[in-house]
Amino acid sequence: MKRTEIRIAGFGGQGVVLAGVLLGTAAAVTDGRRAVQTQSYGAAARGGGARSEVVISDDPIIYPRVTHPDIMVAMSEEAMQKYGPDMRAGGLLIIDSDLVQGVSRDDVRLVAVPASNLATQELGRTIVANIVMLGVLVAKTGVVSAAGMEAAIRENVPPKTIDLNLKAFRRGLELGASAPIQEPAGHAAA
Amino acid sequence: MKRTEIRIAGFGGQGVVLAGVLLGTAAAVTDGRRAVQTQSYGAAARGGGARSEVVISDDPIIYPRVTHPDIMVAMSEEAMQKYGPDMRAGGLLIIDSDLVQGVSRDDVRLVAVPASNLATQELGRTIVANIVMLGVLVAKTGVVSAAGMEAAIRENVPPKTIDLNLKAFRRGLELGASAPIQEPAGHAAA
Amino acid sequence: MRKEAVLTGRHFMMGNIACAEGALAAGCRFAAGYPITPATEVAERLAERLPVLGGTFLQMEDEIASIAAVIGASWGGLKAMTATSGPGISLMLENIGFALGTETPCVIVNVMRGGPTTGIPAVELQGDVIQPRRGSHGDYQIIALAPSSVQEAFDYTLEAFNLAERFRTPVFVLSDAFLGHMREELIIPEADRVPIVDRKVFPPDADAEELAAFLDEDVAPMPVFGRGHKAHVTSSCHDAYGRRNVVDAQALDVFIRKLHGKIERHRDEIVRVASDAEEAEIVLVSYGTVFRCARAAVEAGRAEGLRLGWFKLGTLWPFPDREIAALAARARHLMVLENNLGQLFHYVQAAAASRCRVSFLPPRVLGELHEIEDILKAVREVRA
Amino acid sequence: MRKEAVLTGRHFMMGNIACAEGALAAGCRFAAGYPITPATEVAERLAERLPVLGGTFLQMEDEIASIAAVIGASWGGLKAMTATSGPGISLMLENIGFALGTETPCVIVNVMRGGPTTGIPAVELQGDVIQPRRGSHGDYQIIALAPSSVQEAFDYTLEAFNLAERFRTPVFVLSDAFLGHMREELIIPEADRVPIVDRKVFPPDADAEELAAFLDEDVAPMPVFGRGHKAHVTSSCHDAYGRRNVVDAQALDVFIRKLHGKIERHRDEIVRVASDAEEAEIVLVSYGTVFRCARAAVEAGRAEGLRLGWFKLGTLWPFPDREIAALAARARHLMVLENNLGQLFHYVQAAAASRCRVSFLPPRVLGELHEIEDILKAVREVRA
Amino acid sequence: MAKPVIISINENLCKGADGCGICLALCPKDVFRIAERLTARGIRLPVAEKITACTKCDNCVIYCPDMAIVVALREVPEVAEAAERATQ
Amino acid sequence: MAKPVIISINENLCKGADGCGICLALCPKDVFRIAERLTARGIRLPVAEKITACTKCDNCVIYCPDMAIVVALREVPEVAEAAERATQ
Amino acid sequence: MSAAALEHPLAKFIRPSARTTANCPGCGNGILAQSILRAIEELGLRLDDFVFVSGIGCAAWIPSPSFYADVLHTTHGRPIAFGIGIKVALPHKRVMVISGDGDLTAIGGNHLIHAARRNIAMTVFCVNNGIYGMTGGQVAPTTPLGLTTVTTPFGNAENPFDICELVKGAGASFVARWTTYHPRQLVRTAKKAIQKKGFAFVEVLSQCPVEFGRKTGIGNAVQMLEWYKTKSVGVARAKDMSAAELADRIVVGELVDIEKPELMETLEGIRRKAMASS
Amino acid sequence: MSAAALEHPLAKFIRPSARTTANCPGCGNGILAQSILRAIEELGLRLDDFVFVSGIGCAAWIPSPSFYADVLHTTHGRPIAFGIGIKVALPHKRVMVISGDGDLTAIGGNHLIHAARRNIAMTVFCVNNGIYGMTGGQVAPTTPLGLTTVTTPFGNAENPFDICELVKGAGASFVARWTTYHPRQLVRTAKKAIQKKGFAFVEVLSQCPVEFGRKTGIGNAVQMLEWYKTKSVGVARAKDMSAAELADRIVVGELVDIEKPELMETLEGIRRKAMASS
Ligand SMILES: Cc1ncc(C[n+]2csc(CCOP(=O)(O)OP(=O)(O)O)c2C)c(N)n1
Ligand SMILES: Cc1ncc(C[n+]2csc(CCOP(=O)(O)OP(=O)(O)O)c2C)c(N)n1
Ligand code: SF4
Ligand code: SF4
Ligand code: SF4
Ligand code: SF4
Ligand code: SF4
Ligand code: SF4
Ligand SMILES: [Mg+2]
Ligand SMILES: [Mg+2]
Repeated sequence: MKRTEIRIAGFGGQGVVLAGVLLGTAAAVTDGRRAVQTQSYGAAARGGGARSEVVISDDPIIYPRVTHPDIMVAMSEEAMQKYGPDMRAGGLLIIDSDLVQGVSRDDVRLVAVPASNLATQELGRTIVANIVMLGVLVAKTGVVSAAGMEAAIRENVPPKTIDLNLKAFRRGLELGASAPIQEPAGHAAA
Repeated sequence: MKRTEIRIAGFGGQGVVLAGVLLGTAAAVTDGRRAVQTQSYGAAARGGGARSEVVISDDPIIYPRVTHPDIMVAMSEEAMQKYGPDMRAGGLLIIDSDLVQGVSRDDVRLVAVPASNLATQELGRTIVANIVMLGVLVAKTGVVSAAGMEAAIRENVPPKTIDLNLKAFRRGLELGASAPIQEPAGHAAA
Repeated sequence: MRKEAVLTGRHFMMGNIACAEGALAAGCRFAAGYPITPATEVAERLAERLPVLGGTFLQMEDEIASIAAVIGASWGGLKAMTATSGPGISLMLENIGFALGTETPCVIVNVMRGGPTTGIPAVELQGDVIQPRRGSHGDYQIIALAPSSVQEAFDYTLEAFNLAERFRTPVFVLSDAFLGHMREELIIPEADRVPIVDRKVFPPDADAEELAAFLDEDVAPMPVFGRGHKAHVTSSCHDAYGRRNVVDAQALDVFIRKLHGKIERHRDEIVRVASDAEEAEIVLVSYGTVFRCARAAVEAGRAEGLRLGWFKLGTLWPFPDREIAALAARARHLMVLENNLGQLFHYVQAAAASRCRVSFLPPRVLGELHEIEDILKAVREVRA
Repeated sequence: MRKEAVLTGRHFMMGNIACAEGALAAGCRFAAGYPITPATEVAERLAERLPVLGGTFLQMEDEIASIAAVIGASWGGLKAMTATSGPGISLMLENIGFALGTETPCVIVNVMRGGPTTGIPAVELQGDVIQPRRGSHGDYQIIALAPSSVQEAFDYTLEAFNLAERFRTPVFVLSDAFLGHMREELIIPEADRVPIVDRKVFPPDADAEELAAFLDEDVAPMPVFGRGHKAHVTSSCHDAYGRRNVVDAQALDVFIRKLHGKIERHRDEIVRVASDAEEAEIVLVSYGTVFRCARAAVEAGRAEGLRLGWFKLGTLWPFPDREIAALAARARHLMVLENNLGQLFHYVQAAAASRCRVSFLPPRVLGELHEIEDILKAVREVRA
Repeated sequence: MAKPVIISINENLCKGADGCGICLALCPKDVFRIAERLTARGIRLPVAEKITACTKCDNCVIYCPDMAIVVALREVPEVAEAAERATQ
Repeated sequence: MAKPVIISINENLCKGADGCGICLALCPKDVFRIAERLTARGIRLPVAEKITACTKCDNCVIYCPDMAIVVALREVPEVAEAAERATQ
Repeated sequence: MSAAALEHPLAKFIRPSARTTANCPGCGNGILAQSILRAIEELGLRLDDFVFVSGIGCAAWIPSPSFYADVLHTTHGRPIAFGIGIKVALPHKRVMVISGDGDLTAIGGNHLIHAARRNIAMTVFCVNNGIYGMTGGQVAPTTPLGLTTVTTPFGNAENPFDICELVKGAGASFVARWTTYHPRQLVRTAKKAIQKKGFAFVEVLSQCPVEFGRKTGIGNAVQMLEWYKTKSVGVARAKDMSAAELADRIVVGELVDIEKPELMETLEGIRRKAMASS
Repeated sequence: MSAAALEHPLAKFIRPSARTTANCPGCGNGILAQSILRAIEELGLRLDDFVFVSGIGCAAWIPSPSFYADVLHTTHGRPIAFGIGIKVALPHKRVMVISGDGDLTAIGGNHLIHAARRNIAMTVFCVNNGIYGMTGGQVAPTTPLGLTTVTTPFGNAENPFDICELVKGAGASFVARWTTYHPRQLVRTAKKAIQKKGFAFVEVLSQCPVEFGRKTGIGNAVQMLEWYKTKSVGVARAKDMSAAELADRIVVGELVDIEKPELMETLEGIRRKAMASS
């Protein structure tokens, strides 16, 4: 597969960095491909914005930065506004519909899922909304394998929370399988 | 007058640095000429060797180091041995005959005066032997004026010791006036 | 957490963690440091891993004490390191000079951040690349490596220990905030395939009064403490036996020249560069994370028919001057890319001398990677 | 001891004392320091003279505290300085970066000694000439002057204060052990003929929330403390109002470029060089005490018919690159003389680029002045 | 003794009763409760509910780490006026 | 009580009784005096004169900052032998 | 009912461009900030009478940039050294240093003890949160023996400082300790400290719920305040308690208040003497 | 009569190439050097059981290069920090730091207090000559208030440290003070300090006749020893004296000797715990 650029953005504390790490780990370790993950956070604990970026490819990744994401996961209104414009036209935008209202781009493919509410209500922990979003992402793109992601989760989350996270991921997969994609204005569904 | 290089060398504690400073001050401040004074001491307070060097000239002094002294004042055997070889052939060597026995050069003009004993016995303070030597030097070379040297002494020694030092200097002048110069082997007296 | 020193296998790891793992694989068993963004993860990893390996991590009262403890531990026979960022390096410089002057093997990792002064801790800058060479007072030569990937963060840190041990000298690893916090795949080899160099030490019964322990351009054996060698190790100017001489310029001359010569004479063993510039007209010279931009730009430029090449400095010090000179003799133009306003640029220029033209390109925004399009634009201008 | 600030008249004075007197004549009223050979006489003189002038000398607990107190006093409105030698500078570098980043006028005298590390305190070396420019972490530009005589020790220290005040920046005076302890005649002008520059300060009622106080390439007025300006002065990356921004690379870019630009844009005002090289084929490039050897060699060489010239760098930073380039365009060969193993040499080479050949000559014994005969020998070889 | 007061909580300054909650805990009269609604910044503010129980002990003011709370006596004219404005 | 001793002063180590003189001052029996002769290094050594008064209290040994003094009992054979050698 | 419009009585002391703090929710630093401003207000002083100096760390951000006054935000560990230069240049201004335990006692320990020795007129507030907050929860010289932090994952091997004992041993003329549970006492002590002619040092134990409370299990902001309340014992009462009884208690109150020569005065004496000398 | 041939009983401890010291005549440093070596001899230890570490200054030249053992002569002020690394690497060797008051309490003050806090097993001898000897007589943090030195030509404006109080305040487990007038007591205390499991600090007032005695007018080496004798008062007796009575006296003796967790042991505990962890 060619180079895929992914950006996950939201508030500090939502685990967007972890989400990026899991994606990269799945790609690089289990799936045996190449991945680079980078991040940027203001004063994270203090509620600033947070952003995590992943490049996945079959070839060695030379340029490590994400500039025009093919895939973006938006988990806050601010993130949507700030990073929306960078997306590649025709890319896939996945939003947490509980947190993001305005979608500024009409030239991207859009998936909207109520991840936060689902996490809070079904899983009992708002904090795993990020993992739900990963499930949706994997279901919709196959950019990493589901097995790779599960292995990555097992490796990277605190032992006591593995089950919860796996549950969230699988719930996300289901949600992703069924969620509709809103195609860009003027494009036919592929 | 052309560039004259002077080296004064002995033990730490004999005041060789002060002697150099006085020469330089006399030349540069009172006589209105150019002078550079440099020094080198090991662990002075700890009895190592000490060395003070002065260049005097009517023109700006570019190269500041003394390499082949025209005039050398030797106040210890060690200094004589160590620095004797550097002297310019035909230069003037003034030794404290109480402290220096062997004179290794026979191609220089030699003045030997018993400055330490004179200082100790006549002036009551061995420490002013350096000033006695300066008197001899001035008498024999006129490289600075006697008036310039007296002014320099007044400026630079502790107020309480001015008289003693002036006395030592004048005694040195007398001694210098009368002390014979031993001309280099094979040279006629100039 | 696995408990082996060498975590053989495939990982997706942060640059800072890879750096710590490279050190452990090299045999590092002592680290001392003081927290600072963006380097702290190196220390945190070492704090977690060293005690398991029977080693020690100490958080000291400041960076000065950190490098001092590292040097002490090295004389005690341990492979030792510290990791910090610019402000910490600035404070360590006096003692880094000590390590140089006493020929103490140790590794110093600088995860470079945005400055001068406190600046911006989490933003990368290649602001400290001459600092290892000229930051401490006096005249000396040093070794510094600049990794450009997580794999290199591991490899170069390992290599830094090997060079430190081989040449009895402090060695810098110059990472940056971007690489330090970037995750990428990393392959750690089997423990027995990790190349390890250990310092040459005094023979068991040797007495430092009789066997020379310093100032050998071919590296004197080290009279490690605690083994009865009665070593005298001083920061004062000294001779081959460690005897102090603070009087003669002649002794200083030997002191400086021998330390210098120890690195210079072996520069071919130390210097590592890489390049793909055979047919190139214009060569992009870079190092560290910026190299990735340069290389990406070369690929993009070639795709549009530009005769571009790249040259990567793996070793920043000793400066690869001969390699640059050879490159300059072949190329028409060297374009130096750095995430600063031009630091190694002057050294490239000096090495290229009259052989070819040399220009400089900073990123559009200092603290960010160069954009490929900016590089290509500059290249096109140079060609025009 | 006379009690005026300006000791008008003719003196036979040590370089270190002249340096202190230059500072006092410039209006320095605060100094903080920590004893170190061969710089201590500067502090001792200031300790003796400042209280008489209503000023203060503080011996601090170390060099770090010394430069900190100097910067604090400068923000308190006083002209302030410190004097030390290499080991002290190495310790001060972090706070020197602070002075740069906060645009604090102050003067730092380095009486260079023999190193690396403790080395030989009383022997001169030009070992620390790149250190001001690259010793502190991050990317920045600085001003450094190198006196070559006792008169220049006075003049350049005075000038250093004027430049510091003019550009709100730390300024280095790079003296050395030889010059520091050398006595020579010095002429101090009448007090009213001493050129004095004072910093531009905030208008009396200005509020730092409303008037920009930083990052102006034409030098912002300084909101000196204690006058109700409510200044916020931070070592963190900040904007023109001193507002902290530790998130955006964009802010870092401005921070670095403006500080840099403040010096670069005015480099013609700052850079001072001297030369006598009109008809010269080979030009000896040097600075500080070594210049005296170079000039003496030129005179001796001309006497024997060599077409020699000299070029003196009074300012080491910002580096006189344009002046060197112009020189290189005229001469056939530049020979760089330094009392080290080649530091500014690379910058001369870089500036000369392809214009002419550049070579380097250290003294026969590092730590001693070049011998004239050695220089002439090297010249003859170059000609051959 | 309870006093007629106005309790003003600056929504821009308060860091949220979920993360902080000091005013809730240190009010001897349990005047505050936590809001249900999340603000745009993703936090939940304290709400001065049992305002009539307030004795103006100033604990909430003094302990609030973000200087977000002001408690003022209603009888002070400026306060009444401000309260008026605020409820418009 | 006085004891038959040998007092050895190492001329290479002693820094001179004019500058130091600690042994002179701290000997409770006033055993030492200062030499008149200047050495080649320009100093004057202490001389153990009233050696028979020595009680071997070891003050001079312990206080000598240059470890230049050794006081040994004559009856110890090695000491006697060394003394023999030294006076040859 | 709540109204949003009332201006905080101390708001005038806050820099207009920096009304919100960068602190985490529930951070104790804000309690200290308010107490200091309240003390200044109650003394009838203006912020223009002060120069505030801080180092690097969360605590160092108390005055920087919030306090609407001259503020110097220095390098890590050095605020006191900078402050000395300021005080000498502006002897009639009050120099106040506010910084963290890491800043003032780890990297900056030397400047702290030397300023105490010199007895320079300066007020120092040291925020002791037992941790390095800003860099993410590393061990500090104040972290209790055995505690797990990110750089002591198997427990802290080092004994902590009793900072007040240290500063006292160094010669300070005024030394006190309170916690953020004690803002009223803190205001009282701050007023004394500000007026002290000499080096006045106030240690303030302050909750860092994010990097200390959460990780040590002591809990959130409220639980940490509760903990301070339980553990504190007044200096008068502590005098009658055994070392064992005091083992994990926090002795609060004014611990030292003595008179000795102050640096600004002795320096002035030097100047007078110098000017009078021949 | 005098004989030149007797070998000093401690000469075996002196490096053959460094038999003569670089000290000035009558310098107290030699008295301390001999006392330390004597203590080691009396304890039946070998110099190979030690690593000696020193900073920069005259006092730092006590072990460097004279002691015929592993010696690290470090940078100014840092010997303790270097020593910590050595001790960790060689836990079964004894690390002894010998350095000056300027080195250990001025520029090196921070390392001193932190080592005391950590209670690392290490013996530190601090030579207090009240001055910077090596650089030519500048004021030190130990120089009495009012004294004239080359950097305080109108008198010292600063209060000096009571070094032992400082180190005690920092948490040291063994603290003592003697003068060079007390070599026998010094040997006794040195033996205890060497054997202490913890941070053991010994301050030794030592005459610098050249830069202190001569310039202060206290006099030459002999006069300074005399002065130490007169001014000293034992710690037991000092307990019954008033502050005023003690004003210019030197309290000598062993001031602190307590037990507390030692760093090498706690670190070993950490390693055991880490290895046992999953
Ligand atoms: C020289 C240097 N070293 C390290 C750092 C990184 N650093 C920033 S804040 C800090 C610690 C702050 O701890 P403390 O003073 O206790 O403040 P807190 O954040 O806990 O309030 C450190 C180590 C730095 N900025 N400069
Ligand atoms: C960083 C640094 N600053 C200053 C010096 C200069 N210096 C050498 S020894 C010394 C003071 C020594 O004083 P102290 O430790 O009391 O030793 P003493 O000579 O009095 O025994 C100083 C300041 C130095 N070598 N390094
Ligand atoms: S003033 Fe007191 S009683 Fe009133 S709300 Fe605040 S804390 Fe409660
Ligand atoms: S104490 Fe202040 S910041 Fe905390 S919840 Fe209450 S109002 Fe908000
Ligand atoms: S041993 Fe005692 S009595 Fe004998 S010479 Fe020495 S000091 Fe005097
Ligand atoms: S005490 Fe020692 S050094 Fe001093 S005079 Fe006596 S023998 Fe010489
Ligand atoms: S990290 Fe801790 S000290 Fe820093 S702001 Fe957050 S709670 Fe406060
Ligand atoms: S200067 Fe003082 S401390 Fe140094 S060796 Fe001489 S007498 Fe001893
Ligand atoms: Mg803290
Ligand atoms: Mg001392």
